[in-house]
Amino acid sequence: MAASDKKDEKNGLVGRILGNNLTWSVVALIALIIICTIVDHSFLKLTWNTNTGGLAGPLITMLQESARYLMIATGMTLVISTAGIDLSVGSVMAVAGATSMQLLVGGTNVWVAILVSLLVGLIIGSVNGLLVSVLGLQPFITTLIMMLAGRGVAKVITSGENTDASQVAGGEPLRWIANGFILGIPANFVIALVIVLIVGAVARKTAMGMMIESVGINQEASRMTGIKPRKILFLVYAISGLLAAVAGLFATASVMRVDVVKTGQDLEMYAILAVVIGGTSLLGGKFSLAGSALGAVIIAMIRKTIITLGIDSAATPAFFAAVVIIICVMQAPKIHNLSAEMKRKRALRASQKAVAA
Amino acid sequence: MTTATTVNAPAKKAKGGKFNAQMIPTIAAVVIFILMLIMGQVMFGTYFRLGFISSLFIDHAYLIILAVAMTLPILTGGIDLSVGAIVAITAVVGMKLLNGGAPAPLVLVIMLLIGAAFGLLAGVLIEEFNMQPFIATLSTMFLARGIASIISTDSLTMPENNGFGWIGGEGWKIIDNPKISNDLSINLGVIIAVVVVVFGYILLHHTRTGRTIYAIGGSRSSAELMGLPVKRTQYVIYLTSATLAALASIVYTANIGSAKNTVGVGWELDAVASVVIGGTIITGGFGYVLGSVLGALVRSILEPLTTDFGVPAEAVQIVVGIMILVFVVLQRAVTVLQKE
Amino acid sequence: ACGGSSSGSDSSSDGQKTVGFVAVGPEGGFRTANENDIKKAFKDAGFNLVYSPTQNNDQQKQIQAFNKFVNDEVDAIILSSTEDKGWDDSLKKAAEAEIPVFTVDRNVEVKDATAKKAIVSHIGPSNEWAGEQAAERIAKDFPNGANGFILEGPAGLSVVKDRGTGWSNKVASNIKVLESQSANWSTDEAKTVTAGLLDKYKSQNPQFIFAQNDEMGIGAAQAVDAAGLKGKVKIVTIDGTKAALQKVVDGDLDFVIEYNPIFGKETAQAVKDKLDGKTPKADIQIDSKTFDKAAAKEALDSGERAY
Amino acid sequence: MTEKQPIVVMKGITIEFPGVKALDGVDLRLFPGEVHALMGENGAGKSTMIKALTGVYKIDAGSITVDGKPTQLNGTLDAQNAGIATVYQEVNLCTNLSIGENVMLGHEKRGPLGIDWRKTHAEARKHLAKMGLEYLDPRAPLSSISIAMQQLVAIARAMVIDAKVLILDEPTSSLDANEVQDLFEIMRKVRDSGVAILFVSHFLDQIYEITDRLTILRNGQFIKEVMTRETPRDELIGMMIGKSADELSQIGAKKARREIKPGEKPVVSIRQLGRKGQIEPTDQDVYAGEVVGFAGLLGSGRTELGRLMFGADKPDHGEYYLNGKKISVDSPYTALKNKIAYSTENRRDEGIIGDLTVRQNMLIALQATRGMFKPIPKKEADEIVDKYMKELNVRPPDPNKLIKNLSGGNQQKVLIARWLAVHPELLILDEPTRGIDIGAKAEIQQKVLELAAQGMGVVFISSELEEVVRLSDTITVLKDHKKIANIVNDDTVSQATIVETIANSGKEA
Ligand SMILES: Nc1ncnc2c1ncn2[C@@H]1O[C@H](COP(=O)(O)OP(=O)(O)OP(=O)(O)O)[C@@H](O)[C@H]1O
Ligand SMILES: Nc1ncnc2c1ncn2[C@@H]1O[C@H](COP(=O)(O)OP(=O)(O)OP(=O)(O)O)[C@@H](O)[C@H]1O
Ligand SMILES: [Mg+2]
Ligand SMILES: [Mg+2]
Repeated sequence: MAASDKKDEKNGLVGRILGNNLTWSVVALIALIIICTIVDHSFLKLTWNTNTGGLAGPLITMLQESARYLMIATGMTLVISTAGIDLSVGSVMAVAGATSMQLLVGGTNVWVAILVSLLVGLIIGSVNGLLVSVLGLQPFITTLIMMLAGRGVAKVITSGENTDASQVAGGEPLRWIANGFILGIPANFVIALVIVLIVGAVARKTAMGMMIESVGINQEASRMTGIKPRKILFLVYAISGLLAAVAGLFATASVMRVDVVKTGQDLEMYAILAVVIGGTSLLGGKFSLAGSALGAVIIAMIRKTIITLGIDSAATPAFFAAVVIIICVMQAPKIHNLSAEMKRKRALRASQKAVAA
Repeated sequence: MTTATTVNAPAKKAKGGKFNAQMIPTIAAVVIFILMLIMGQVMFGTYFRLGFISSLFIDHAYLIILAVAMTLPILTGGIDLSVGAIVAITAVVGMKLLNGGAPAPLVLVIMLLIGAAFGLLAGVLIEEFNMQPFIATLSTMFLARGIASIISTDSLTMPENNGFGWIGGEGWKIIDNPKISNDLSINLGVIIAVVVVVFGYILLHHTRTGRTIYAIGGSRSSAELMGLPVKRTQYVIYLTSATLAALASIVYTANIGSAKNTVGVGWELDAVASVVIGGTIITGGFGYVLGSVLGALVRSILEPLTTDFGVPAEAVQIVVGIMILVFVVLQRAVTVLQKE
Repeated sequence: ACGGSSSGSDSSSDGQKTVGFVAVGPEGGFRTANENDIKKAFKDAGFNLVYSPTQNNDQQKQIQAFNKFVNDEVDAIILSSTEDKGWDDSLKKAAEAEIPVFTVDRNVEVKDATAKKAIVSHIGPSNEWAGEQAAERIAKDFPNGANGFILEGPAGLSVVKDRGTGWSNKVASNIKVLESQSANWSTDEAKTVTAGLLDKYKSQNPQFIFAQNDEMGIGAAQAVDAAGLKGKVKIVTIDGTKAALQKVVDGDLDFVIEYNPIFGKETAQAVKDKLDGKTPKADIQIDSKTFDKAAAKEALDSGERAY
Repeated sequence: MTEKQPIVVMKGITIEFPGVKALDGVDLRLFPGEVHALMGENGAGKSTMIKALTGVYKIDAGSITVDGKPTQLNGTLDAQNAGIATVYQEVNLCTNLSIGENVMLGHEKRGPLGIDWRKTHAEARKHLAKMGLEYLDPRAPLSSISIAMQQLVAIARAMVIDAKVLILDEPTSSLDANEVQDLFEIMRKVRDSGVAILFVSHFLDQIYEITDRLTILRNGQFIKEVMTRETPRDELIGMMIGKSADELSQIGAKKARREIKPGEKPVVSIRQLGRKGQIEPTDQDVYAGEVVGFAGLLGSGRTELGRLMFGADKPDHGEYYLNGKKISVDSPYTALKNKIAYSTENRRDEGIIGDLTVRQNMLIALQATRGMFKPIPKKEADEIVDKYMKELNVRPPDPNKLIKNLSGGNQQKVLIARWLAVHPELLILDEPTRGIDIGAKAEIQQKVLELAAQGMGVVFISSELEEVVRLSDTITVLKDHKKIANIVNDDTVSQATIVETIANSGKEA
């Protein structure tokens, strides 16, 4: 309803902060950390692990895990901004992971393996992009097909095996990417953050971001301004594929092993959740990469909380759902406008009384 | 030969100006379904067997129901991702109750009510808290599956003489040949599916609620400004889809006689694929229930075909994916050509 | 005996015998090895094996495939079921069509008497046995008791239950499981979960991890290594893939219990026997081995391991 | 004489949006059997007032009384149930449904088996016939007819409920003179049956022709309620814009004729450009500094020709020359690259990019021509935005507002700014003054003349023959998707000439 657009500005700063989607994400993140700390008093403790040459502790492993979510959530943000969706990211992770592991086992140089995997991700993303932009297929169904087929491609690459490259001698750099540390901070998190910053800078310092949003808001009007929507659509799916490949490397290099069924499974849903928690609408339009990044960290944090609280594995989906529902409900305009709405009602009643009198 | 004539027919009609272009994808689905059957028959000789046809329907009665259920939200540009998980939770609860000695009619009602409860929750999240259907039903999907696993992770079977299994089971043999592969049989599950299809058709084409669903799919804000009961309709949609999912659960569990928390993983995607193959546009506004039924049948026949063609195991998913893609591209091509 | 001549002549009357294989699908590790072996064995034995995998462990697609094989009037059906229940109706049809059914890997529970008749034999190793072996190994490693974790597969699969039941049957009273978590059969998730558990239970000095499959064990080993606890936390896994055996040799894993996937030959033989009119054994148990460091090294060096 | 009782009384209505008080204590009374006009400039708050009465917006203060009962309107359904039927400013129908269904949605005729489609369509036909649309097939998809016709369908829809109050927000902005007359005929009938009609239009002639009573708004404030026949035009204009009418001297400015010298090359010249089913192969020249008007009836193909010249639709026939050089224009991008711009008549669907700001909407075309990776420097952008905000008098003067929150007229100005920012050599304006208040209309007309004077070629498409005749150097007349005449607009040419041309060629054909 149009009335829900009517946010109240009288509340000033407090109102604006409460009205901001990011605020509730931050609150949720802090709340989860507090809960974990109550259960596990050493949750916030960081120690120096001489074994790995980096910081160690629950927060660090959480950041390590969040790297892959950061990657797919970033790509997903751009895609969703164009009013599309990319359900294939999880499968692309598996394909990219399978490629790198298979190449390593086959004796390929590790850097070549990395490059080829990224290229494979880019290619799958581009195929998505072509189908959506040139053939005009619906993104949901196109990437759903790619999600099915991608898994199959991963299986074909490894002949259905879970290829293990942990014994391969030259794999060190890849292993480091996922498990190493930069100045004590997990390398994959740093890399992911840098990539997010680069994507953010490119999107916002050039006109790319505006054009993506424009296509997402009104594709025909965008075309009439001289934007080439096809090019934009192609671009976002290609980027999403590439970033999913990076995520796939993070996920497989962490254990130097690809699992054709499990690698990246269900992660498209997590990525979409991260984006939505971050305040980007699934209907397309305005996007917030910072919000999505925060969303990605929250997803990692929810999973960490599940482990820390020792929630029965049977109950984890329900817990996950509960947290997501709470966050999304708190972000609802209805909740933001609660106080303003009550004030309005009171004023209205008063004025009606005045009329009656 | 067959192809040429069947495909040409609608095109000719279109020139007359009477033919509705929106129906083309659905008609394409009919044609392709028939072609696939013919191809299967010619190459492998088993696709026209009555037994094959019977089990196509009996084994997929649940999918037909889910496809009808999924058609409603998709017509509005929404989606219901929770249908698979609702099948799981209602099945688990149903089996638990049956084993606890509850009478079958009561169990049926409770299962439907649980489905409805999840639909209501989705409706509240969507309408009251502005959550997008995708996210709202993704949440209820996690929730339903989670609760199902909390209740039980065992494989539960029906007790003997439960008054429930007759819904599925072998049903009736309409044509009883000496060989089972030539028997034409039907069970209550299939009849329920047919009733659901008729219900869906009447709802969408002969009630104001149904027309409001299409209007929302065309433009929600216009529908609101036209004074249509958009909010109420949205509730109806998600309540119906979730309740139908519970009904699908009844049909499925009655058919196999057991249930489990892992049942129905990925079925929402099969349902979406069916709906799309049947010509409904995922962004809403256009589509038909009957198309979705055909979509479900086409979707169901993909696996037997890959099996008979001996597609290597690793590539099965690729082939299924490509077949759906071919479908979608074909429909798109037909639609574009039609516009020209 | 009265079936008379060799199987070869029997099937040559109308060409090859067709066998339908209701399978799970190539999902890595055990599954791929198992199904490839069965396919190969039947090919070698001169059968025409029609293979039908499912997706997401979905029983429904298996039922569909099964019913299709019945309608196709295949000569026999091999059923590698994802679930142990819910097969009564399909088996009844098979019985009516007089198609013999052989269950492999997982046994199925059948109530209906006609349906029961359809099943000729079950061929496969035992999950409970494997769980028992894990419990016994931990008891042997820590006679004075120890704390540790269990990494489970996805909640609800019957393998997960059976392996868990086996463990519970034989676990010593002084062995304390601090927490059981699911890592969904996944290496990568197991690493994350284990890292979390090690953080959380640091004070209680965890000493063992029972991972219900090799994939998860390998992930757990990496988390243990990262935490600097290699060797201090003993990891026991089930399956016996080459990668896991290598890890045993390297000292990352303590003990691997085989869940032997290689029983294609036995299966093919049973089918052949049945079609030749003989009566195969109802329960053909496949022997599995266990591997400590020495045994693992020997097995790897022999170069005979197929998977 | 007994004073009539008003059927609707709105008192002290206040509605606030972030940063704007769109309405501030506005009163409105509607009387049965009267046509009442809401008057005010673009952005004065007319549409907002209407949306308050129809339950689209919740009011922040004030009261609404319908039929003597205080009424809370929490949605359009409430308004409908209270007997209020509305046609909104932007066409709000569902293009995926048939024409008949759009008319009858929510009021379908029902039989024992649910909706009875035969009866429903018959009923739809009846209501369409009232609007003079009896030739439309109610089963044809709505998307097959033009926006103007959709507007008429929307009005037909409003007649379906037995309304006590009928609200028409700028229904005439896309209609031609005949259709306006037909509409007025219906309005009179409805009025005489005792319905209160609320009417909004920027055409003063129409206001004086049809309305009985006026409520004047300015900047969201209530100015005055007056009887139409007691209020002279200049007084009304004065109340609306807060200035005396003399200050609007530029209204009626006429173009100084631009003589084409022999041998002069046109900026743009198309030869046999056409597209099957949309417009037959057409020749057209536009010279620098020339204003070419496209005249024709609704659906004559003016928009199609404009779109073709912009590459919005791909031509399948003919050639395109820019300054004598052959070019190929097959997409808006290539058109803009060649300095050809087109401002659409379909502002909502093809014009504004709603969730972007005014500033972004102004700059986006320029940005698109420069390419994604060459952002417009901030300083340059600021200058452009500043310049056009002032020059076109966009209100509110805040470039960081979302464009969807601007009133229709102001959105139009922003769109014109968007095209001016690319400095086109040829600017095609499709109905640029549609739905624009008299002040702004004069400003835009003035702007067109200025641009031409600076040497820009302009194609001016409008349904108002008056302004076409006043502004153009040559007039291209279209009929049935075909160019039928090219009239040099000298002193002998008047609106009547054009009308005659259209009528005559009909006879020949
Ligand atoms: N949803 C909204 N959010 C914020 N501001 C709005 C919104 N809708 C309207 N406004 C503002 O309220 C004011 C009144 O707008 P309104 O549409 O009522 O004008 P109008 O009188 O109908 O103008 P026009 O003649 O151009 O249609 C304008 O300043 C507009 O910018
Ligand atoms: N009377 C009519 N009957 C059927 N279709 C019509 C009619 N009038 C218009 N149309 C449709 O609208 C299209 C004409 O577009 P449009 O009306 O935009 O032309 P125009 O000359 O620019 O008129 P205007 O801009 O005033 O609407 C035609 O292609 C046709 O499909
Ligand atoms: Mg207005
Ligand atoms: Mg036009």
